[in-house]
Amino acid sequence: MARVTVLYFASLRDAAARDSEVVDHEGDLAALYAHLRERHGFALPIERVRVAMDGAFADWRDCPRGGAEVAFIPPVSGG
Amino acid sequence: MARVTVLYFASLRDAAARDSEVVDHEGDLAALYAHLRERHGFALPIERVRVAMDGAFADWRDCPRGGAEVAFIPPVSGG
Amino acid sequence: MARFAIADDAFDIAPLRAGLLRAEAGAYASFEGWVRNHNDGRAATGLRYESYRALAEAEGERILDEALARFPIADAACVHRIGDLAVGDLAVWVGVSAAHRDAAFAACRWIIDEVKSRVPIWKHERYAEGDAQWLHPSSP
Amino acid sequence: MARFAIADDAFDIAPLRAGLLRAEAGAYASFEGWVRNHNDGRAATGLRYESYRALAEAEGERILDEALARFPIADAACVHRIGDLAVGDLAVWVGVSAAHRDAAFAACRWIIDEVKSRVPIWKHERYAEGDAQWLHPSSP
Repeated sequence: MARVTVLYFASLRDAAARDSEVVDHEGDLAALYAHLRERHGFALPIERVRVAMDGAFADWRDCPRGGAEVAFIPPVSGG
Repeated sequence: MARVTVLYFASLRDAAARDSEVVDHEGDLAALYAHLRERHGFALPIERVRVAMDGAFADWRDCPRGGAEVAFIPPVSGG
Repeated sequence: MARFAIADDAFDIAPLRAGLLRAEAGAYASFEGWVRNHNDGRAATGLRYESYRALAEAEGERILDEALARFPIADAACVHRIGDLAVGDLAVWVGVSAAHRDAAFAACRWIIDEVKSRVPIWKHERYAEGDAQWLHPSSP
Repeated sequence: MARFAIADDAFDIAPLRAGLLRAEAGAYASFEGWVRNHNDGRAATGLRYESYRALAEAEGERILDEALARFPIADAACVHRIGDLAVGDLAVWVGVSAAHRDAAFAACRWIIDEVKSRVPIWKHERYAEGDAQWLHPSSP
């Protein structure tokens, strides 16, 4: 069980109604997204989302360590 | 016989040692260039030169009217 | 020095451009993205950009490093605005200097394409009808 | 109003760029040609541009008219310096505004290529060794 801070941006933040939250999680990042998607009703399937951990892009199969900062990155629209 | 003003630019002006001159000429613009090339020793063959008359690009087969302003345009190098 | 920056407020292009001048560079290409009054057929009144700033800065810097490795260019830079923008405001600027124009154009185009597809910045668009939405485009 | 101009002296880009801003234009691409310190492997110290001014202005204007007909752009402009220039000086500027970046980049590139190949302007280059020459490039 790892305690991680999850950051939300754009439509994910609107759906979660918060910028971030602390979550106790076991398993990989994909499982974490699935869990939080169900909790908050995120519209975006995991195929359209990228994940970052501690400020760098990460792999969905990575398992977060305790204290990690995880960010879900919905499709970007800068420029 | 038409009296025309001929304008020289860049290497053609250097070779002719003048900006312009007035020439009495019979025949088309190609013949005019051949004549003046021989007089001034222009290095550029006619294939590498364009010709303009009265401020617009012209055809080498055009025959200048009296009072026309003819310009020989060596390969350009702006930009 | 960082070549990529996130700007919270309107920024001046002139000093950024001047920073790319090189005696050996004969070509400079730049791109600017401006807030338009329409998108996907809808009248837009303005927008808000937000970023995951730490990752956006790191990813932007990586894009410029990659551009310098891929193209024969002298230098390159990019600044992206975040916050509230009105129609006509400058949203993003890219500048590239190079010995020749082929590389300047190619790198400038590549950089803006990569920034748009990789840097974690999101656009929240407001419409004339009063509604607003986050844009999460599908990959091309 | 003329979109193409010949400039006898250094000119400001800012007002030219501002003149291309449009509420419906989301993209702006620009190109600048700067005097380099080398050309064809030789150290250059500066140059002089001369033009056949009446024809250069007419031909430059024609190029911009053609660009507006060929590409889905909002507006375009170009200014070319003549006279004596030093290394680092701005020789030519092209700016294009458009709804989308594809057209802005394509038109900007097309305009500078056409200006370089069609507008009667000639470069007289001075070299570090003290000599100088007119450049009359062969067609590509």
